[in-house]
Amino acid sequence: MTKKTLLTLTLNGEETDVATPMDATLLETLREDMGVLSVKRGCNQGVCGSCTVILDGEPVRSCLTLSARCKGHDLRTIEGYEADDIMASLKQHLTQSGGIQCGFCTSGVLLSAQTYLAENPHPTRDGVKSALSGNLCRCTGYRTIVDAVCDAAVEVAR
Amino acid sequence: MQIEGEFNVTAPQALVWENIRDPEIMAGCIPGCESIEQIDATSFRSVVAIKVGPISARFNLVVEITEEIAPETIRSRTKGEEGTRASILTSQNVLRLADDGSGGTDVAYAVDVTMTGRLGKYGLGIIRKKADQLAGVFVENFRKRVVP
Amino acid sequence: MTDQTPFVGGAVGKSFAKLDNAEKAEGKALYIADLYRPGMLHGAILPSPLPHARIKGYKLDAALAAPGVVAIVTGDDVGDGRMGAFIKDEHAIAKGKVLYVGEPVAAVAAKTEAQARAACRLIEVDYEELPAILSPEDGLADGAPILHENLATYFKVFDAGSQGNLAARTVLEEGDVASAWDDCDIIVEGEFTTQAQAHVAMEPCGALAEVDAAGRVTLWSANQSVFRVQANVSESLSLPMSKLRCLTPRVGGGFGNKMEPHIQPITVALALKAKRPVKLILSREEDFEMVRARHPYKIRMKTGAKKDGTLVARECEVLLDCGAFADDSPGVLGYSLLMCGGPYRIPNLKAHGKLVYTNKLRFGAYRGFGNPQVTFAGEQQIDEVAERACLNPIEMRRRNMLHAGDGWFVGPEVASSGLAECLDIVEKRSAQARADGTKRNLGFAITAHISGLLGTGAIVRMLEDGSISLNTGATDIGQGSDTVLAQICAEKMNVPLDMVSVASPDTDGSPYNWGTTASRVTYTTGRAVQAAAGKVLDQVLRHAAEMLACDEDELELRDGARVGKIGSNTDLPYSAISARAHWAVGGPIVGSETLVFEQETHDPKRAVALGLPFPRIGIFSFAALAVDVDVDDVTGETEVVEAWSAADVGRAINPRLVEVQLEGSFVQGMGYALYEEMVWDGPKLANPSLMDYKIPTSRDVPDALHAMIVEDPEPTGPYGAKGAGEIGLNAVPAAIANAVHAATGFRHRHLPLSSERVLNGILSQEDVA
Amino acid sequence: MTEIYTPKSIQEAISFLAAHPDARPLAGGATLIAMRNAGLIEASHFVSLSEIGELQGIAKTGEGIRIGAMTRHRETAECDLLTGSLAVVRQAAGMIANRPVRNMGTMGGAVSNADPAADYLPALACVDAVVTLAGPDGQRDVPVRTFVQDWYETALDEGEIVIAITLPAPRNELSLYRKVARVTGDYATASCAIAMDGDTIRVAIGACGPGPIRDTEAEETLRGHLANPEAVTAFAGQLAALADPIDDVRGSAEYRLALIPRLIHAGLRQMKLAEVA
Repeated sequence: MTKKTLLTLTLNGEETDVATPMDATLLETLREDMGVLSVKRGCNQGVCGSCTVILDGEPVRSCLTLSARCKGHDLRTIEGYEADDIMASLKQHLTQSGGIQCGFCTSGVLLSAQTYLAENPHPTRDGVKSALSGNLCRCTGYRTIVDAVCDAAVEVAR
Repeated sequence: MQIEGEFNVTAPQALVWENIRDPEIMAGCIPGCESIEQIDATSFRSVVAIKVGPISARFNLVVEITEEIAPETIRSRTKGEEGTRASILTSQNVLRLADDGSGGTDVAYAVDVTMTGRLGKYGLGIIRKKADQLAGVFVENFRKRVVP
Repeated sequence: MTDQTPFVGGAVGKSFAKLDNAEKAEGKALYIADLYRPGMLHGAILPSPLPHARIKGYKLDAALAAPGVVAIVTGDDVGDGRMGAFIKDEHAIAKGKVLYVGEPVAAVAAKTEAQARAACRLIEVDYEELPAILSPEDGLADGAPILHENLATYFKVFDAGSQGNLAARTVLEEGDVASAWDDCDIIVEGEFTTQAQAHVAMEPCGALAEVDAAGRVTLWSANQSVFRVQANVSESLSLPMSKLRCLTPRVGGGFGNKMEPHIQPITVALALKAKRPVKLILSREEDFEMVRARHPYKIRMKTGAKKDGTLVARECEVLLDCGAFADDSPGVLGYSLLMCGGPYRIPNLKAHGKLVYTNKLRFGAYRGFGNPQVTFAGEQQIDEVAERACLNPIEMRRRNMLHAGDGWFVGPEVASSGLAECLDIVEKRSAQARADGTKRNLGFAITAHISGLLGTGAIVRMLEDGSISLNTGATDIGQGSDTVLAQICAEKMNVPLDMVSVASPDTDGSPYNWGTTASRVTYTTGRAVQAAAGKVLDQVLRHAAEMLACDEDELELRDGARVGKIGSNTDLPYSAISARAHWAVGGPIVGSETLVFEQETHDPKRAVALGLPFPRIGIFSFAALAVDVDVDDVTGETEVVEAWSAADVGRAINPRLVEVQLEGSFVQGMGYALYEEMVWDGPKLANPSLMDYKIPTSRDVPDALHAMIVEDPEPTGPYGAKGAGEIGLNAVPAAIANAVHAATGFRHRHLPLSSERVLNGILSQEDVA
Repeated sequence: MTEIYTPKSIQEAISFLAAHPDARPLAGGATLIAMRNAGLIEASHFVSLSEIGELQGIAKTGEGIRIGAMTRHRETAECDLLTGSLAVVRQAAGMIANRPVRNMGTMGGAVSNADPAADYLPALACVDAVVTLAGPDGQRDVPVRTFVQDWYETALDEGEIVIAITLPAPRNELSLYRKVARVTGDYATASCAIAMDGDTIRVAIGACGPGPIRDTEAEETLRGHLANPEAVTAFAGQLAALADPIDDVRGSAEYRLALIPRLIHAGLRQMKLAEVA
């Protein structure tokens, strides 16, 4: 079996020890060694965005990030936003707006949107589209997703 | 992927033919060629290393001459793989010599390369340019070696 | 978490949030790649490096000895079984021959995916290379090498006229086209080509197979039909269907890529040999190179009309690249020819074409199924005729369009058509000026699509507490069929939506359903759901009549899942009725319905039809599309500024889900029209990655994308509903081409309308001016 | 299995690379890890540069602005030091891929990879930026214009890494980066970095050859003739003559050549308009 090394990662606020191959990507470590399945492998080349995670508050590609470089950094996946009101509003609006179809891109979309709204409580529609241009979706045609993020921003800002 | 070109060598056709048929000389001219050895009358084994930006690959090639009409035409087929068969390269090659009427020789080459596996994924536009560049280096080396 | 629109009786017509949305928003939805079984191995595939070669032998010992390797499967392990939707021409894995670069030649099961992939590279295959066919023309040339030498012996679902490299031919004719040209004042003619498009569902294909002690196989896979998976795996591995159970995880989009088999047969073969569960998930590159894509078309079309623009005749001849295996191609050929006249009255129409095997990836089902290709040609010629007849594009279409009661080409009856209303809406809305007052460049196109096709079923059970369990075997690939079918059931049963649970498709427990494809599930499976629920109601009313000692026609359904006596306030909850049935009288209440679409396509009195792949195809939806573009005359880049897509879907069971189908398919069609192209360098795909094959991002989509629903109820449809899944894509390339013509004056007959082609169009106009 | 080594100083990184010929420097990882995932490269070690302080940040220096090699595209895209003649670098940074990749990718990584269709090199060439390299034999500066020597080949010697890119102080003049690409975030089919320079312009063309194409003599001959379209067309012709574009899925060589004059004229018009407004 491939040689694994011990790594301490802070995932969703919890320090976790995980045994994972030294040169594993964060996507492989999360899915295969930590059982976090909300992060998806759509292309493994950093283009589709279904593997997006939040590293130190910024959306990054977990398929292009080495786990070994995440020691001591703050790592968040969708599971880490249970108590976050921006995320709650985003989930609610995305569910209602028709912004979720097959769902394979949804976790990545929500993480990118949450980070963007946290920084831009009053976003422009163009700003939202730029924030999401790294999350490919083939089912919705994007309008319903952008609407949901804009509506959530209005609701949270109230 | 087709790669074609021609060049002139200020040396008589017979001499050019002789050099082309000599593996040792060819090994010295082909950029990145680390070794060449004759397997039988019509085939050679050669190791050629090429580097395309961050990617470097060492190919174990077998070149088999399929048709030879001295001193003007050589058809050959190359088959090779790289490392643990990460990339597989096959090519049909044609080389034609012609007397340029003033004591020199026009050499025309046409190579049809198919590359699969990891190197095949790389942008073909770049590999074509790389191939042209390598051909240029070959011509320079060959001229230095052949022209007295 | 989901706030259901408050139930006020009637689940149909309401935009409920999809039942699966909450789970997906939480990141808890499990797709094929997320499933694990005890002792599970990981699979990987060795692709063919050559386009056409005989397989002389395999050297497997190095790979078998590689770390973690448990089993290797090659052509020698899969028997002689052949699968194929129309022509049974395909083994589970390459056997005897390889027919395209990337075709699976061998597969390895190992402890980790990395080990399996490394071991694949150690497999040596002894090939005897054969000359490759890389275009349909080469395939038909005499003396061309034959891909499928024993094509004649293959089982064919219909009279395809297959021989040599000709996989199928179809000839359809109505009226007398040859002599009709003489009555035409206006004749336009053109040659069109369209490119191969990749589905790029966000989820790459994958499967997980497991064999139990009795040798029975359980197979999960990314699919659009568990029954097509069952049929294809059984046929290719000569495995009795009773020995194979097919199940469905969440599916990450399909668009046609997952309707027919991908690597399910190989995964089952690996599991059988390894005697352990095996999961095989394709990489994005493999999904591009190994599975299937939209058919590139060569189209020669000629349209004739009177001076006043009245259409007289059209001839359409197509040549299709089939790729290495027939797959759904004969269907695409036949369907595109059936639709090539468009939703118009054309008295003389001839449509004929050929489908030719080549040493390339199989081309197969893709949203629109050939209709977008022929519409790209047809709707531009309608504009060309309009120009010559001094009609505006809307007037030309209004004058010639088909109406309810007309017959479609070759014979099927058009019972409902809201096309006129669609066209009016699109005309009115696109006539409004742009917000910034700049000039619009408008392109129009209209289209029709079928829904119907083949068999389906539904089982509705009333549980002890009166709630309802619905089981239809229709795979929800994200479009929301679970929710729509539950709404139809809830409507019929007069219960709130959340009283209906939907079973996941399972060949062991679900009734047969041909598949989630051809815009058919709402219409075809919806009819079965409505009928099955009706049978449950009959039993409920019979019980209630006995319990309330009255006649059934004195009863009425009341809100809150109750049956009451008309004019009195005594009533019974379904739970009481169900309890009686379960414990005392009659037995548990179950209603089931199966049906197959029976209306004949071909009316021999109207038309000649040779090689028609769909004898009973379906009923018709209609749509009109207007697109406003800006073309950057420095670079040729085309930007879609605004678009109006109006579709007659009979009845929108869930309006928002219909809108999302229209918007999602518009954007997928826009990518197809402007820049999505699979490019081959000789036999090899040159851009099998998302780095080099680009699809629209959120920034490449106009904000002003208006999806509008028109409802002209279909008499045979559940609550009048008919299909909506593909119609939003068919007209997009044509409408964009017409809009680019409005902007630049150049008529583009070759897809995609890349910035290079559009700039060349602009420059050639400058030379002319 | 690739080992990961995380030095804290440039010197440590360089001596490790010298001692391990099959090791590779790892900057943001956006490109290198993508290639490794695709099986295109292998390495005995990745030398992670992410914890070397000297490579971080953008700062004013005596003669200009120093951008540390590990500066993320996002920082460059939001840096308000990059104004006037340097705005072109900021715009180029903002057009790379998408936000998550801009959070990872670095200027040093992008410059070292020297992808012919990437966004930075034309912008940096247009502003006469200088790349600072560090290796076993110490540090040296190489102008960006001559940094790329062939397809994917740069002035970097074995064991050398890029440690900074230095831009001259911004001039209070307009500059513009224009990229032709199929969709947002795609590599460029062709690109044009253009900066006003008094009565001439500095232009670098991207994605039309191994590296950015610039001709300072032609820029001088154009001086004073900006208003004369033929002079601008002749100038563009000089650049096109130096171009060596490929045919690929993004466009043909002819198309790329045709775009060069059109992008220059359009860039001039846009900056003239901006100047007048």
